[in-house]
Amino acid sequence: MSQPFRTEKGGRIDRNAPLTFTFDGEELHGHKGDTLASALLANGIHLVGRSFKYHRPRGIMSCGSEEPNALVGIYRNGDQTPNLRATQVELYQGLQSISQNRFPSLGFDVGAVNDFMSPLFPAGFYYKTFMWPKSFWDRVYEPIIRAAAGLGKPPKSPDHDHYGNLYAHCDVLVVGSGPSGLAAALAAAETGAKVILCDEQAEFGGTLLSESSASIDGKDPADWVSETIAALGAMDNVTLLPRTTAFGYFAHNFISLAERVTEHLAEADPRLPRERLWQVRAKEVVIAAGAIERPMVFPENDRPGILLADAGRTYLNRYGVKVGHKVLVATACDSAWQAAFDLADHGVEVVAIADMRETPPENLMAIASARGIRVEAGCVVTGTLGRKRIKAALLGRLMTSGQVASGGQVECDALLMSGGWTPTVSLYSQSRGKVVWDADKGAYVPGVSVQNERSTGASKGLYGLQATLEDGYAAGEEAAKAAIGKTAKITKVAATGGEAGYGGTLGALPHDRNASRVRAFVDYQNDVTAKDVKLAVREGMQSIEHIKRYTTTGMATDQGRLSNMNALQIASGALERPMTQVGLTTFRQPFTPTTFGLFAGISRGDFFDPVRKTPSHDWAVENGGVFEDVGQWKRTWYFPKNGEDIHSAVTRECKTVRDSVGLFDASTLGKIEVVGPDAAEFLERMYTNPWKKLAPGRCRYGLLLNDAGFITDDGVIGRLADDRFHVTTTTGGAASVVARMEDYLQTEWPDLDVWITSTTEQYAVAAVQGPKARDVIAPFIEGIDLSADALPHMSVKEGTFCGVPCRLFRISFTGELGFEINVSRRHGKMMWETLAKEIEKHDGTTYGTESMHVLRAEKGYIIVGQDTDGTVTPQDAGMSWAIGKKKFDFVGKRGLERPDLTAENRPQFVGLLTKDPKVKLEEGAQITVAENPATGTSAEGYVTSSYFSPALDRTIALAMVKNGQALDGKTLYVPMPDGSIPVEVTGTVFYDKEGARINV
Amino acid sequence: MKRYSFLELAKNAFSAHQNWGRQWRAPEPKAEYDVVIVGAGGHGLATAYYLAKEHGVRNVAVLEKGWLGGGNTGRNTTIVRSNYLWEESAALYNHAIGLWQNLSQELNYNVMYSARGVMMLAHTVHDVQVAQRHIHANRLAGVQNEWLTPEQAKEYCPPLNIAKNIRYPVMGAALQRVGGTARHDAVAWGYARGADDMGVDIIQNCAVTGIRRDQNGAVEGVETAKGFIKAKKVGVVAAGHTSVVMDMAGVRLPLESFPLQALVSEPVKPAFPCVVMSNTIHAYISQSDKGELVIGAGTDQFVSYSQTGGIHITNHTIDAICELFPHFRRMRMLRNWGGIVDTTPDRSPILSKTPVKGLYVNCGWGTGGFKATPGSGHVFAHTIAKDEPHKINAPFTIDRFRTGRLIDEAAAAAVAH
Amino acid sequence: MLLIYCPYCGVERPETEFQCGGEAHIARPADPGQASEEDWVEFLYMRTNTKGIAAERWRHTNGCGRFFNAVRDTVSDKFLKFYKAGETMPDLEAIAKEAGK
Amino acid sequence: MSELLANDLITPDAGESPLLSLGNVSILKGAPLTRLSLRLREASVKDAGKAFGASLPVKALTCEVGDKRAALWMGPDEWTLLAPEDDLQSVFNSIETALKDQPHALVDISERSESIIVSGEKAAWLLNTGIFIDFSLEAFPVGMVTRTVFHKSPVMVWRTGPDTFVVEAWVSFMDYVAGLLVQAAQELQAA
Repeated sequence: MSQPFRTEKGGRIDRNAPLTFTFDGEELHGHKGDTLASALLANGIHLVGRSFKYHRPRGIMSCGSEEPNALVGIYRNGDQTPNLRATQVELYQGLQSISQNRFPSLGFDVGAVNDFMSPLFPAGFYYKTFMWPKSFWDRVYEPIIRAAAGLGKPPKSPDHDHYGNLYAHCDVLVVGSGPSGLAAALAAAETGAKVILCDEQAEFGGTLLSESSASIDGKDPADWVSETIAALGAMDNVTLLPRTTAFGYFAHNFISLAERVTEHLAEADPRLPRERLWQVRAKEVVIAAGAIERPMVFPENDRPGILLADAGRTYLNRYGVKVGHKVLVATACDSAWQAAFDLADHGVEVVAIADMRETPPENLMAIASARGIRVEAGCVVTGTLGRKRIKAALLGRLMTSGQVASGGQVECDALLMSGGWTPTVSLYSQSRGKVVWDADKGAYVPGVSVQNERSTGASKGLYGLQATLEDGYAAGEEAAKAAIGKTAKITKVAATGGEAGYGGTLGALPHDRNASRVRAFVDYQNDVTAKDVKLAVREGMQSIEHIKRYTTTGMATDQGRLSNMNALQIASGALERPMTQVGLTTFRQPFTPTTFGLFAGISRGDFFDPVRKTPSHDWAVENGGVFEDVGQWKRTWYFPKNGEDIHSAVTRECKTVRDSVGLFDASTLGKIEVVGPDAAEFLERMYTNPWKKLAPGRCRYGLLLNDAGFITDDGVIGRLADDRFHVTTTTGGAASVVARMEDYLQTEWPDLDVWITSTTEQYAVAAVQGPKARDVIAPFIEGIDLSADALPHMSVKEGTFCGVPCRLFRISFTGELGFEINVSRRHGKMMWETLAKEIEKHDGTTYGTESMHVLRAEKGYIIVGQDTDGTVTPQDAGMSWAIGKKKFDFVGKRGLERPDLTAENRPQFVGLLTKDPKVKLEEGAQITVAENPATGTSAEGYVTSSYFSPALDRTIALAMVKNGQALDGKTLYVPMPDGSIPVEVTGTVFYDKEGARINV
Repeated sequence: MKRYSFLELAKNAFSAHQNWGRQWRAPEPKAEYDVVIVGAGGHGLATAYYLAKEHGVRNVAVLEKGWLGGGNTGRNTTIVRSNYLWEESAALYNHAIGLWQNLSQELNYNVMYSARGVMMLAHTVHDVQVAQRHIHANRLAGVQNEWLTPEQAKEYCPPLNIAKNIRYPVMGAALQRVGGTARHDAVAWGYARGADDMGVDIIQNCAVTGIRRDQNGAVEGVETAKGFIKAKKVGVVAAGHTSVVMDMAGVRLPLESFPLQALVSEPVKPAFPCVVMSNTIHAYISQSDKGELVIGAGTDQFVSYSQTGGIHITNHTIDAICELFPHFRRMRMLRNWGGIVDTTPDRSPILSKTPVKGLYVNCGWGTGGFKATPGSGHVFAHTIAKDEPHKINAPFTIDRFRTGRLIDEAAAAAVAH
Repeated sequence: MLLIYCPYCGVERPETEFQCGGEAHIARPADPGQASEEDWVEFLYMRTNTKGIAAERWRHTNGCGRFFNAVRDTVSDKFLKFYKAGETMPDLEAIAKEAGK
Repeated sequence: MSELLANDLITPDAGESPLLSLGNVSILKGAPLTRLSLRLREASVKDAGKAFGASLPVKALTCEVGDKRAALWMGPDEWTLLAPEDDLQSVFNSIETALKDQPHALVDISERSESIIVSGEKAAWLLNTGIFIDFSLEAFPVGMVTRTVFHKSPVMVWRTGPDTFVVEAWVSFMDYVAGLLVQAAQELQAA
């Protein structure tokens, strides 16, 4: 249980709750309340990963979500999740973690050879080589590069966890729960406003949880946090969301949050989601995201054991972990001194504070002196020693000349550094606000608000407890006032202490080393050095965006939160332009890497998209039906019997329909009820056909174009009464036809007294087709005379089916005597089962969409979307007859008159018969005049539909062929990889050309 | 121009890389050019490159309002393929494929064209029909494209879920083996370096604010943030902002600009060997050489120049990806961004002369312009130099919308029945 | 996901309830037969594609079903006005001025 | 549920077992109903209401409830009329008769959709797992009715009590809607 770097006491960990975990297989111990990072450090483990490019040993550097180095894989539920930050992973009993990007082991990584060859691999080196021989890129270079790149290994198995979603509205969303965030939440909540407070950490409080030298309301800041959270938690109008990252700020004050629900638990109830996506519409937002400390860019600043100063302090005060036994503190500002003092107070040897400033503040000097800490003022770190852990640091004395004089070597096992603080402006930037340079603060801070948000506290560069609390209260009040127009009196507390985040340094630090030999890292994870940035500038990259892309600085998984400011300063120096003129890269969502599963949410499996089923669905399942997806619908494709394949099933189904009778579920076809005095006039304007003279009780095939003149939909339309039409559409077109009708009705012809209502799902539709169709339905229909005279082809009547009301259409999509019975949806199952039983008596069959396609093709009926493709006019489709010639206007009429639509040589709808009746053409196959066309020959057309026709006992095909209608009887060719297939151009009707069968 | 090579790299290592020259200059604009190209994206830079290289027109300026390659060139998912349906399209994109194959060597800049194959999934009977039609048409046109069964698709792309019981099972795929990806920035930079070397002035941070025309209506030059620049010919290649720029010359276009989003995951070790696209469930994915999964989303439904999009679009893209590749559900999104795509009614580009003498336009690539970069630049350079289109881009006129002679790639995949 | 005010429902709703219908106030020629080629291509395809303040159509498809119009800044995506179908096009320049553009 | 709006009309389907029954939320299938879509112009609103038995609300997103009747505002010229299952013909005929000379469209949509009744303390929370509407009582009071979207399905939501919502979806979408609601509620059972 030895944790050599654990303090005797203190910290917020639960010392009574010891935990066991593993790292690269080694069993280690920690406590409840630890992160993986703090527990590793407690065990003296700094080396946790290898860098991206040079495979350099890297250690834990920070204590938050900005961590660039300590990315690990975590095993859970039998699989591994890569690239998790050890600084964010909460420790639980049995946690299994592994290091990444190393082979064979973290300690001995062959990839580290890259580090020795690094002179060959400056920024952008890959653009300059790997080009010869040409074929080697795909086969040799790229595979090697790909294998070397990447961080962790991807998961190997599907994710068994699930993810939740919640849409939420609030008056005030507060992001971050440090002093300013808590104050803002309090101030807003007191007004009665609905407040959501979220924080990415497990515990609320932010920096207050590691604050040792301050007090709020006379209390330890951590105690004030507990009281405040308790008070907020007791209010109905407040929602507290710990472990919740606000990762995206979108238009119209839409903020997305990722709540981690179970990942911190050793065993989670499987009913809980792993993570939950909160999609929040906030009237007002308070961004209290704090600031993060900046690394210092000195040579070899990346050794394990080198941490940010505040991280060292947080590990000590919050987690009870000493980052080392002999610690050097390097800084350019005040805040790091407190880390040194706290460490000294816990008995850690602080070997020195090296402050770049010639004269650090006297009060700090005095405290240091009281603790016996050596202070090296005007001193900078110029290098470090040690490979897998820092052993010593080189100091340099800054001279007035700008030169650096050697300042000797200091032994140490940890180095804490602080280059100053950078406000976290990511969310503000995502809200599309433009940051502005604040020279006093030495930082980019939020400028004018573009959306309803304001930043507060350190996220706008404000430091010190009293000031941030006051600012937080004000931000909360302002937000609540803006959201709900109310204010409230609240008791504001006073505070003392808190870190001063002002000052610091930017960019590469001066040193006395051989510049061409040493590397000072700017972007740790992507191994970008100060030299790389300078090289990019030398090569002509002037925009910061170019520098970023060329060097990859800022493109690692921390999105440059640690590196951007230093890179900018180095670029600014190299370009000899003020930093503010170099530009800034944009922060993108997500703020921190966010699980794909969270975005996908519940959309998986059968809930990926609604599965729409027809009333015959269950029957079809029970009877072995095979389904196809048509839009969201499941339609029965064919009904195989006794192990039939699709071909035999379809052949049997088609034959049976022609010989006796078949039953088909047509429920998915779109249905629209068009009602009102102007119903006929409206259809007259929408469809190509004339409608006004259609008598009630009769039907007509309708063709719908777009205003460009191309066919978009079709269907049979029945007139039920003078002012009532029953319109059918294609299955896929149902929604879009309604939408287009509404569009014309509402915006072009609002004066028409007509309304449209979708009734697709009101009715179940059974198509009974075949010579015996009448016999099949007759026993069940009442109130309708089924005789050919009373109910001729293309007519509709209302009556009952088995006693329930029905609309009976006599129509046919097979060329046989046919009926389509519409009953209300609830009776659809009854109707289907009744008819399915009845057809058996007539040796009939149920049939699916495939047979439907074959049967209609034998008759040359088009299927919109298969035989047409959005480029086909009625004339092309051989359907000039469907156009009402005398009509003043209809949708598409003017479009049809455009030059190319009336041109010669347009593709036209024809039939094709292969010379060999057994050869079935492939749908989509191209048609040429030449038997063996040269590559690049323009096709004369293509096969739109192709089937084996049981009725003809041969294959048939439909096609679009240039000028095809004039080519009747001519031979064309369908060139295939294994030879050309000769075909004869025919009419489109293959079966019962006179149409006698339909009129019986 | 210093040639790039491994040897050169090694040599420079000894001088700590202090001696690499600029890849391109940062010139101030001259008073007059033979040709001004508006927009220093991949297409604009390629146009300038081929004007100089193949037509000897070297007195050329490329004006860029921001930084070169900063528009859609630097924001897309870098897919390269040519298996389009109509012979006009196939010819155009295949022309590009031909140029892609030698582009690194041509430019002496590794653009990392990686012919790892582009697989387009079919999920329904209708998808299969559409895919087959493409394959047949492509074969006749000499464009490589082949049909894979679900099992073959899985063999080509092992992470693919071909289970029969998923919501939209994979029924097969069309594979173009010469399709793949390339490094987007490198394309812009390589063309910039090559064009610059031949004397082309690339002028960044120089927004065009007006197009000046003489009394006969012909182009005289452009007003810019850096003053008036005279030019007899102006080629507008300002994807996303084409309507805005062309409006300066009073030319109306059938364009709408939509936000298009893309995203990458955190980098991981090789997990995805090719490019997979699915039109039915709206997603496309590949893995970059750096290890990031690169994923494309659909467009938002409204015109916008905000370069941002809605999260619901992203959600739908990722749910589709996770359905096809369930292993990736635990992967994490690193970065999500948006571009602006000019979209034409027939989803094919316009590469054309305009009613204004001396004004040429290259636009309307929608979501798929990157793949055409070399071909587009090549034929557009021809169009400008000769004042008449190359035979490949001759059909891609503005006038086709009047006559109805569309090249309708969207309609051909139309869903119905 | 935009937040859109429906002037018929009188509430703001998420974009997923709506369908965008593109540029507003493009009238279909009253007598298409008399429309020239140019008129028709203008109606069918030509769009201003404004960068800045523009009027566009929306339909509250998963709501009241009505088409209405909105004025939006296509750079910031901020809505500046919503109005019912059939109402005359507002003065976009005045709206722009008011919005400080 | 006696204090609920339209409780003489909206009842659970006696033949169906609850889809979900937790302490703080339950989902019941609604019994069949007569549903009519009525479209007309402003001038006919009064007559239509009289004939129906509940006046047609003209305020957006509201309802008017009468004896075994409810009229729901769906759009400025669109109402959904609810009545007991058996009253279909009589209601249809009386409206048709009353509006004989006025332009209108009356269409039977009784079976186009199905309803579920989601009630309990966590009802609003549960709906918010898929619907992006603020269901606080101030923003969405009892009686408010609207069409909206639940994940990828269009739905109609009608608040009939502080903790009770009627959710309707087209029949073929109901498995999706109800299935997801039941799934989302599972975590409420977790510790």
